[in-house]
Amino acid sequence: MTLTVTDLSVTRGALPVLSGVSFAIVPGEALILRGPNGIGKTTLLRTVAGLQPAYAGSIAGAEDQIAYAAHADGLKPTLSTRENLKFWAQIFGVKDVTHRVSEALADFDLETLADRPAANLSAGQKRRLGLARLGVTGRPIWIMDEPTVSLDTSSVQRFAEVVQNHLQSGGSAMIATHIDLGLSGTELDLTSYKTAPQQLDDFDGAFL
Amino acid sequence: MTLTVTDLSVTRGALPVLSGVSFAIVPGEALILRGPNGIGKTTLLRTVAGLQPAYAGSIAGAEDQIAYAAHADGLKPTLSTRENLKFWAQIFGVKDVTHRVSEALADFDLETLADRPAANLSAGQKRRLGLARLGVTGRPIWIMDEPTVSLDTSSVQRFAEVVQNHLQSGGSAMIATHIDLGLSGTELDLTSYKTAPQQLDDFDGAFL
Amino acid sequence: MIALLYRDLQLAFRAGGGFGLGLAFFLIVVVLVPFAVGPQSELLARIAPGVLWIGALLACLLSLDRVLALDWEDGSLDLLATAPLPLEAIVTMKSCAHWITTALPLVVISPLLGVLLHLPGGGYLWLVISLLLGTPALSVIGTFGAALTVGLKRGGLLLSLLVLPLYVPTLIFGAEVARRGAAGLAVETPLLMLAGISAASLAVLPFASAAVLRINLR
Amino acid sequence: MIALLYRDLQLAFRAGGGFGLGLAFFLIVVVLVPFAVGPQSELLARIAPGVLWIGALLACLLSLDRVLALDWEDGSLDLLATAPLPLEAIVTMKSCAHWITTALPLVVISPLLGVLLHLPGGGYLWLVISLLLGTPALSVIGTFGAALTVGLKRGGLLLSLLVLPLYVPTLIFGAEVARRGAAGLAVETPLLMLAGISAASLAVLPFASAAVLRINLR
Amino acid sequence: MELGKYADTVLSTYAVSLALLIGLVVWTILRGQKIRKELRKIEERGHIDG
Amino acid sequence: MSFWEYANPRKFLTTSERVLPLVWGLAAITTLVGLVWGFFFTPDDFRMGSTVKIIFLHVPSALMAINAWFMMLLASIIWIVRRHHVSALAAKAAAPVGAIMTVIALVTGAIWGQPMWGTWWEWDPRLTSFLVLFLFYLGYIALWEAIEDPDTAADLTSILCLVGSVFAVLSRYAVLFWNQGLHQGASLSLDKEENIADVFSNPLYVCMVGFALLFLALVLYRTGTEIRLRRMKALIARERLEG
Ligand code: HEM
Ligand SMILES: Nc1ncnc2c1ncn2[C@@H]1O[C@H](COP(=O)(O)OP(=O)(O)OP(=O)(O)O)[C@@H](O)[C@H]1O
Ligand SMILES: Nc1ncnc2c1ncn2[C@@H]1O[C@H](COP(=O)(O)OP(=O)(O)OP(=O)(O)O)[C@@H](O)[C@H]1O
Ligand SMILES: [Mg+2]
Ligand SMILES: [Mg+2]
Repeated sequence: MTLTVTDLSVTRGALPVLSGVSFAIVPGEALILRGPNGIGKTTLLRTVAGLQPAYAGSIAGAEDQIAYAAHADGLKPTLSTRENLKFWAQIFGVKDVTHRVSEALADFDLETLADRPAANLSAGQKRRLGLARLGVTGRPIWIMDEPTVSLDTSSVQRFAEVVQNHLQSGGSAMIATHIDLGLSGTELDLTSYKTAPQQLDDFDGAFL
Repeated sequence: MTLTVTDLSVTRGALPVLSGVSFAIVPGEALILRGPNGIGKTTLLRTVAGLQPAYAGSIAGAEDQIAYAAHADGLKPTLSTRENLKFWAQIFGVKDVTHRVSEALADFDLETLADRPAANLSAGQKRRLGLARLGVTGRPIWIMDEPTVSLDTSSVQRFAEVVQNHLQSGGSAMIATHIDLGLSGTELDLTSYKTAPQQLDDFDGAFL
Repeated sequence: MIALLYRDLQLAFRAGGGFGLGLAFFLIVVVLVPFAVGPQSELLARIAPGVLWIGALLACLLSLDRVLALDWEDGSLDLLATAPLPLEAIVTMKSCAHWITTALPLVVISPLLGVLLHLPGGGYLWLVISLLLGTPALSVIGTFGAALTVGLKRGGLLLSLLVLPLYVPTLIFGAEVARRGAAGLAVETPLLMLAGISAASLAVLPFASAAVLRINLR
Repeated sequence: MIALLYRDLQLAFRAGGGFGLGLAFFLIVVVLVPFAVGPQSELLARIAPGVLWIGALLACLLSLDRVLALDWEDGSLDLLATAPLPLEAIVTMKSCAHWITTALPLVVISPLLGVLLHLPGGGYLWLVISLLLGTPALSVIGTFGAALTVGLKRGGLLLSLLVLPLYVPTLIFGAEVARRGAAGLAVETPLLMLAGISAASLAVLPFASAAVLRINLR
Repeated sequence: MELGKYADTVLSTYAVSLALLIGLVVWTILRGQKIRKELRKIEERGHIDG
Repeated sequence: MSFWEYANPRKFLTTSERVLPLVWGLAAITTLVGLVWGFFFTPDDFRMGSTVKIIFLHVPSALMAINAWFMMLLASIIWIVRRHHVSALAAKAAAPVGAIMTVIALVTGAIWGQPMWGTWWEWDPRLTSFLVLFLFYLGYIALWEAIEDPDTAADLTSILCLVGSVFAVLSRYAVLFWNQGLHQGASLSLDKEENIADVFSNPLYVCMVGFALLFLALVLYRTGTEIRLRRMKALIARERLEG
């Protein structure tokens, strides 16, 4: 399923942040978002994931296809690693919950930590668990916001392999990151889409 | 006033983290702490600042001499930049509050933002305000925990200048950082002070 | 959906989950009342149904800030919103979990506390029935309030201010049932009204809560 | 020290500072009571002093989680602890600010709410006096509880559990003064006890709170 | 003008109500002026630095 | 030109600026005339004595208290359906006015109750409903205050207004069921004494119109203020975005 974004404008706090963004992600491909702090990467990802409405433009092929991994991992500290994953697998209604969970645990080298409460994981381990969550959703399009924060080098490599496997099996991915992941994928620099400041006296319905 | 630390051991969550740390900081000098994530820099700084008791060893010359800048800046979002600084100046009981505050604002190029509520500052601006706070305390020893997080290059330079001035006027500083600040100062790598894991069967009062 | 309910229950029963805190609060409020109004048993008996209802209501109220805010803070709510479940189902499950972990124990323990307040003999049955019928409305309305204040820091007191006026009809009819029951009067009319309010709240408010949550998420 | 008090007041009065929410909560609780126990004015008059005391106590209680937790979260507490002020002075100022922003308005408005509950004529004076004498104890005890739970997420309900039992003596003597005042009886003994509790709490608890805070900071 | 034994009652209602109404109007206008001024300041600032 | 064009903030500001002096003037004159007429030039009622003069404050403020909520409800619905910022801000502007009107009705009623019923307060359904209405106003205002983002605040408060309205009506029925009242209904109403009804009702009508005009003036003016505040916030946010 191809994700097609046409002429998208996104807003943050009612202010347009990016405008005229267009791209398409076909299965097997990854799109890597680049741009300085505050340019609007997170905002764009949230819009594509359907968490906030687009200000203008259209998003096609996203409905029920997307697994989103945000800055926060959505883990419950008192549940164990396995229980956390199992919960998300059930929520996304995949069929072979146990199998998928153990696969995801293996993917991110979490087996030895499977029965530890998430509260006792280090920051990097938590992040790995948050990424493992993507695998148990069964969704083809992975949207990730700075996935490698607080990961050490070997974990970053492992992560890149998992994404590569996902792409090879027909999935796709959209990743905002500041570092080089060693992934083959199209890069999209958002700097040029920054919304130009409008005239100050353009005092219309939206106040700007 | 010289800050002298002798054979200090620090603990975090009842576990010893660093042990046998000794150093002295004479006026006009800066000590720069180095070491990987989780080695115990924050813990050491908090101990020296008197926020937690030392497990062993002694700290001399710290009493009422220290201004501490932590990861969090202690700013009130509804107070303006100037009001925030003024509050801290008053708390530390300096005499010429207004003068010091305007000096600190100038030091970190915050004059244009002086009347904006802190809530409306960007992350980097907030950080600058947090550092400006050190100047209004009138304390000679500045202890800073990763002061340059979220600062851009020009602000980092400005910060280094301010610290340099502080040193020249007889102050001293202790800084934990991962980057090169361009400051002349002694470096101290904490890696070698890491507490060796103790025997598990050493089952004493502290359970470790 | 069941998974969500199950997880919420599991979390509530684990350490730090807050199960039992509402119960303890209920107990303490009920114990404080005789200290405040004096120990005459005849007076206590008269106000017992009302006090029990208010205590239950406050205990429900004060546990509301855990319903959605924790999931908001750790990012679960964002992820749940992208899950295949409709947000309406999610908030309904959340209300359900709140009812099971907070309101149901209150209902169960209320006769015991009735004894402390010298509730007259006939009142116990109707007290339990009225709480059983009324607390679902409290949970659903409360979830709506929790959705409104989910993004706010320390929004507890504001939550109270928003939710308590909405609790008024439920409280009036619920306490009326309990009071009439204790006095041996007919309870049909208020009982019907109470059931009606609960049913209507259950049917309508999840949509409002989901809408509110969607607004807060964006 | 004055600067700290001044800042806390300033924060409370700015938008989002929560000033007035405690007041609103007090008002709502007092309004809910007649809904729960019925509108007979003679009954309401009898329980009025007790209800007003419990309402004021709960309003105090629910605003406690702002006393220290906000300063903890944004790091101010760490910085205050390294300031030249002793921690004892800091917690005292915090209690003071809580009393001024939360308890004092409650005291001022209580006669008005007394009207709603048909408090007998002679009761107003003693109600206000008892609250004026008792609320400082509530603030100081509450600050102690806030210091205990400062590092916990959503610790509101736990805070209530810790603090409410500590409130019992204050409540007993305070409500007794108000009740006797309303009934036209002698109030000296409970009044003295109330004053004693307040004075003792003010003298001792700041040290305990500071100690607890020191432990929580490290 | 004779209010009889209810003079206190009537006068106090008028006093309270008028005080509230006038307070409301004054507050409204003061706040309006203040915000008008602040907005003007910000708009000018905007024009200066583009 | 369509009515909705006034929903453009700039258009609203210029138009309201033009009509506001007129509305303020009319409101002041009508209210003053009504109150002076009512206070100085009406006879005492045969059973209420001079306290009948309270009616000229009590009834108009009670009316406006309810109407203000209706207006907020309407404005909220318009905001939800058509998303005109001005209507959301008008609802925000009206809330404190409505709350103050409620307070006036409550206070005048309470003071009136002392000589008439021998008590300051009675848990009569009408009075109780008013108290509950006041609580709804408080909650609504507090929610506006608490939320940073203006559009989010507008959305949330309008949903609260919708849900709150339903529960306010429910509360009214619940309260009626809970306690039968003392308050003057039509039975004790002044209209029964037809010969003196006009003496009281004419100035009363003038007062009602005066209060309505005053409400209009206040809401128009305050909506303007809210629009400026909203623009100010937007400008500050944009500065932050650029700088
Ligand atoms: C706090 C107490 C009171 C409140 C909240 C209150 C509220 C109201 C309300 C909402 C109305 C309705 C206006 C309408 O339906 O057109 C009204 C009308 C009226 N009230 Fe009150 N009231 C209070 C106390 C009193 C008292 C103590 C008296 C006098 C004994 C009184 C006398 C009247 C009269 C004469 C009317 C006009 C009734 C009519 O002609 O329909 N009210 N009041
Ligand atoms: N609550 C808010 N209200 C208004 N504007 C905001 C808010 N939060 C963020 N912004 C602004 O919106 C813009 C886009 O933010 P966004 O988080 O999308 O950036 P980003 O590209 O993800 O940055 P980063 O690389 O730091 O994650 C920023 O300029 C930011 O200042
Ligand atoms: N609440 C806690 N309980 C127990 N151990 C903790 C707790 N918080 C941190 N630690 C552990 O204490 C050690 C020292 O932490 P500290 O914050 O001092 O490191 P640091 O050198 O400042 O790291 P960074 O560079 O990431 O700031 C770490 O190994 C960490 O895992
Ligand atoms: Mg981002
Ligand atoms: Mg650190």
